Amino acid sequence: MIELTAYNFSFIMMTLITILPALGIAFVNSLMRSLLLLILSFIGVAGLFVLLSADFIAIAQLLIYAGSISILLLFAVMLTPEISINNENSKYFLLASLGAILFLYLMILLITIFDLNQLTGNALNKLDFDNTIEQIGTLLLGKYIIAFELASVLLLFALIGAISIVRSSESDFDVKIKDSK
Amino acid sequence: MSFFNQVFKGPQLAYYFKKISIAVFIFIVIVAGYFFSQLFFDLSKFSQFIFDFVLQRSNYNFAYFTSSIIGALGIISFVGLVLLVGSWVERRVIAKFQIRVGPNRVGPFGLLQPIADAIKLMQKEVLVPAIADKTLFLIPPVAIFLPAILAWGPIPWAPNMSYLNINVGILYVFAVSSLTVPIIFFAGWSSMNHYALLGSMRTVAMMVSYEIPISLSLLSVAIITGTLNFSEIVLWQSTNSIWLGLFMPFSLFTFFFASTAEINRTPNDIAEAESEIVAGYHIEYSGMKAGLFMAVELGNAVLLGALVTSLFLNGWFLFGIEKFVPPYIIFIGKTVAIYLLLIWLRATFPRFRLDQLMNFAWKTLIPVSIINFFVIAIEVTILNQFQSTGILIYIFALFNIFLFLGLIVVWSKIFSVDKFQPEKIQPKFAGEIGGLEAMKGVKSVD
Amino acid sequence: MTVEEQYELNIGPQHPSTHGVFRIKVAMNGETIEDLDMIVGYLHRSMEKLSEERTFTQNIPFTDRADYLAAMSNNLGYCLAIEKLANVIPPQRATVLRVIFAELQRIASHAMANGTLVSDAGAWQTPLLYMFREREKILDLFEMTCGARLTTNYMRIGGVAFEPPDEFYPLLNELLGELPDKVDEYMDLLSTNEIFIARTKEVGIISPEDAINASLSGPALRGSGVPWDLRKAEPYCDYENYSFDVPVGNTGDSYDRFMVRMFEVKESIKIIKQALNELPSGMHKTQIPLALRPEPGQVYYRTEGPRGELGYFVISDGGPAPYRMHIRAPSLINLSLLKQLAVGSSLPDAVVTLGSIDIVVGEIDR
Amino acid sequence: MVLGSLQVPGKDLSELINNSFADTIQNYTEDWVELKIENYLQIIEWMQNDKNIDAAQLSNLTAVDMLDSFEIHVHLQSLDKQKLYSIKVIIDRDAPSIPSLSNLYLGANLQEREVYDLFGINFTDHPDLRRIFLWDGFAGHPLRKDFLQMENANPGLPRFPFEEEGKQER
Repeated sequence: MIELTAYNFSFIMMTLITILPALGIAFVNSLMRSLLLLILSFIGVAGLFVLLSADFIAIAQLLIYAGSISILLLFAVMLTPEISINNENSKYFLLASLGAILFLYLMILLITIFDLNQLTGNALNKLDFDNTIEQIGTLLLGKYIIAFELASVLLLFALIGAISIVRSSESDFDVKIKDSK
Repeated sequence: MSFFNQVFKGPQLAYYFKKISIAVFIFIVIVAGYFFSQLFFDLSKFSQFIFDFVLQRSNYNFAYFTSSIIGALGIISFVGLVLLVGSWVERRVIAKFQIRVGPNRVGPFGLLQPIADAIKLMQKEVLVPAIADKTLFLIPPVAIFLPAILAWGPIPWAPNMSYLNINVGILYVFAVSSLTVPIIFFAGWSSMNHYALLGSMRTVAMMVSYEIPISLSLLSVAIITGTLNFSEIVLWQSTNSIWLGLFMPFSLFTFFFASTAEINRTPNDIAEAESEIVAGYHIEYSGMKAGLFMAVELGNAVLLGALVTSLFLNGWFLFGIEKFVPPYIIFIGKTVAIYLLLIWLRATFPRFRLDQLMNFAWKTLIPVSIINFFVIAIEVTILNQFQSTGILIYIFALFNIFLFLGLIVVWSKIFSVDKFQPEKIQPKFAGEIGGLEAMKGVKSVD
Repeated sequence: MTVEEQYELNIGPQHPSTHGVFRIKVAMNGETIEDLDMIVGYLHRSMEKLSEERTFTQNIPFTDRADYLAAMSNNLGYCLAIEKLANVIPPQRATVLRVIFAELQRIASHAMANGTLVSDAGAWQTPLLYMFREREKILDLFEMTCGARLTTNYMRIGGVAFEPPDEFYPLLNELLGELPDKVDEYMDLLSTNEIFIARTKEVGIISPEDAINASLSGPALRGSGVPWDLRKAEPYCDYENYSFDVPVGNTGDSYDRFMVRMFEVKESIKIIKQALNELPSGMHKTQIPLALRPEPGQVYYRTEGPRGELGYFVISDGGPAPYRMHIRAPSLINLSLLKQLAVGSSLPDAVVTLGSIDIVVGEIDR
Repeated sequence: MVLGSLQVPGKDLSELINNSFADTIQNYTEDWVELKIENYLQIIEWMQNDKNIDAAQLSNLTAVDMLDSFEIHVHLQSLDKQKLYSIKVIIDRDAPSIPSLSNLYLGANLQEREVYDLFGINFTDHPDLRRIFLWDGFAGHPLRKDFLQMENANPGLPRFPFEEEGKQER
């Protein structure tokens, strides 16, 4: 059985903060409420990253997912038609729950097959935050420079694509706030 | 006074007695303050004491846990104190600006007014609009306290006096404060009120826009100091004996201005523009729920002061005075100075329009920030070639100040601000009375 | 509730920038106003009907309550109209006193109008309270003279109600001494303020043609550049004897209306100084019958109130009460262009435009 | 007689109008010129556009209840010429109706709504003829002299459209 050290206790707490809201997202009817739960779940994930002594990634998780992606989703929800904001009794309920069970089975399978400690190395029990940013920086601009640059090029294309999509249908999004001088 | 008059048989003596007693009192305060400051010069020894005290009776984990809880309680109670005193300060100072008296009835100088307000607000009924989503409506006033308090963690009050002395300090504050956006949005959305929705939309638009200049200015701080840790940034400024605010005035300006937009302070308080959308996202909140929103805004203003102090104003250092006065006093003093500046702005300026602020963010702040960032990056590269920064850093500082002024001139030319020069838009005097015909006869004011 | 949908927003009846119980129902798309409907009448007291039941003198207090920020001017307009109707000639001293009080009231009213305009533009009440400082002093003078600050009921048919007390004149001179400096202070604080210019310049532009066609008057008309002032065009109270200028704006935007008011305050100070210099001695009131019964006839008498052309249309049938009294309310008629100005602009601009037109709801609804 | 210093005497104005529109003046005094209702809109449009008269601004528009008829009083003014023209039209009291000036003068819009609200005079071709001060469904028109003698008139009674019929009590 798991030994109840401070570390394990925090881990269990963070897992609960991640998983319970995640379940809530699936079962709550109101889209807005599930969005709130999603943000909570993101915060839990950030906590898990801290326990993995990945402080930079934890902060990035907070910044990007909890702070920014949630805004994106908020706008997506705002743009959905009013009928589907309270999505009660979806007709795909059975199918979706079947898929969820399959996914759960797959995850359990994966966890039992692989030795997790082997994957994560020794960092698990050693909360050591020294030089994480420097290491990430060195790796990003050293070993993984090509992937990093490719990602930035991809983002650039995404940006241009988004702009071109918006411009082509300019008449639909005609915002008439008067341009200042 | 009548007591003095009876004792000394004359108004003159009583007057001098009063003067002398005030002088004696000030002297006592100074002496007591000196001993006090010597005793409490380094607060870290108290936390060390607590840690050791618990460690002797228990294990390391428990001692660590206990001292961190006590530290957290210290931060929370400090924030609470800031909210109470801050609201009093704000109301009194703004009253002085507006030739009023301000709160002066409850307690000495009205000092207990915030407490009285809080008690009154708490007595009020919890009103929820009939069509509002009740759960979502009641969560935001409480949840918005979370980022407001968490962000105080890595603030370096003094050497060895930072609750969260983490390597990613700047990023942490940035990330935590970005959590307010969805919370404000939920507050506005769940109120089911058009004004509230407009307010939260404006908030989101502003925050999304102004996070970019903020991050650019913080990035320039990070590249020159080579760290994201607040204490190290303060120490860097001290070892190179220059305030970062002087070295890169534009970053300071960007950070300050964009932050006022993020925390809804005048002149950028469009999210709760009183004359337009009444109270913005918290229009439907009443009683203590509205009070909590107000308190968080006030706390954020003070937090902005602390951030500017530690990032740009050399934290707890002040020309060697930090050797005699406890450093955290200096830090708090600088913070209060920035807070007073915010109050001054609030008392003086009208409000920008939403589109003006957006234009300013996207057409001015972001491009100029990028230019500024590249200039600073080049300067940092040059500085890194030398062992000690020496005189070069002052030259660069001077250059940056002129760059700042030059950019202002260039951007004002680009947007042709000078067509609104006050002398060009003054009214004229009518030559003769009449209608459209007589309009030709107007003469200038002289 | 999606983003691109047109939705309805009720500005008022209780809203910080409607200056009273005034309601504007706007259809908004995002931040843009697409349609506007003005709903007034929350303060309707049917003054015109009530005045048919009261004698000519008893109607004076109603005029206080029409434009409660410029009671003196409204008193004056009404009394002049009735004097014209009944052929009453006020003594010379009363005429000069009337000019002094009407111009003081204009300063007080313009201070209020400009202060609230700056408040609408978002300044957190500081300029408003600064302008209240001067307004308070003027209201103190009113209180000293007639016992009331807001609803003065000071003018009478055939003169003024009371002689100002002796301490009135030193206080007035002191006020006149410091007022120009204060006006310059506000100019420094506001008219050269970058943000204030950005908020009001080129916002709510009224072309002179539109202004004339829509019956605008007062600073709203002069802000558009039309040099029309009834004190010059149709002088009453011997205004032709005073030398003063009529400030007019350049482009007709909110900023111009603001500045025209500021300059009018300076001109009013000039007028008061001249009036004080030539204040004759003598009676402050002529005797009129208790129940004044003018000859049957009609009069339409206009004065230049702080908000514009304040007309009183009175018909007498020979009885002690007017057969019909109509107040030509500048606040209501200046709103004629509100819809054209607001549609297509954003909410903050509409608020500033409304503030710069300077309405008083008591006068709109009467 | 009573005249403002800008006001054009009725005689002069009637001559001016007679020169262009013969036989349209019903009556005139020093104070006003009374027009026939058929020519009312036409003459005012002419006055607005005529260079000599130049009635660019509508100063005032109001109505008077003369017990057997309604009078509409219109005051037009020329800013450049510095003149004020006073015009009167007498209309039938049973079915009061008069052409609207709103299409000539923007400033007539609200004033005509006010007259419609308080007198019940119908302005034909008015773009937006609704009650302005009182709510829809208010019984009667208060500025009529017989307002208090009307059937079912309960002045001062708070009867808003959304209130149910049976509930209202004094």
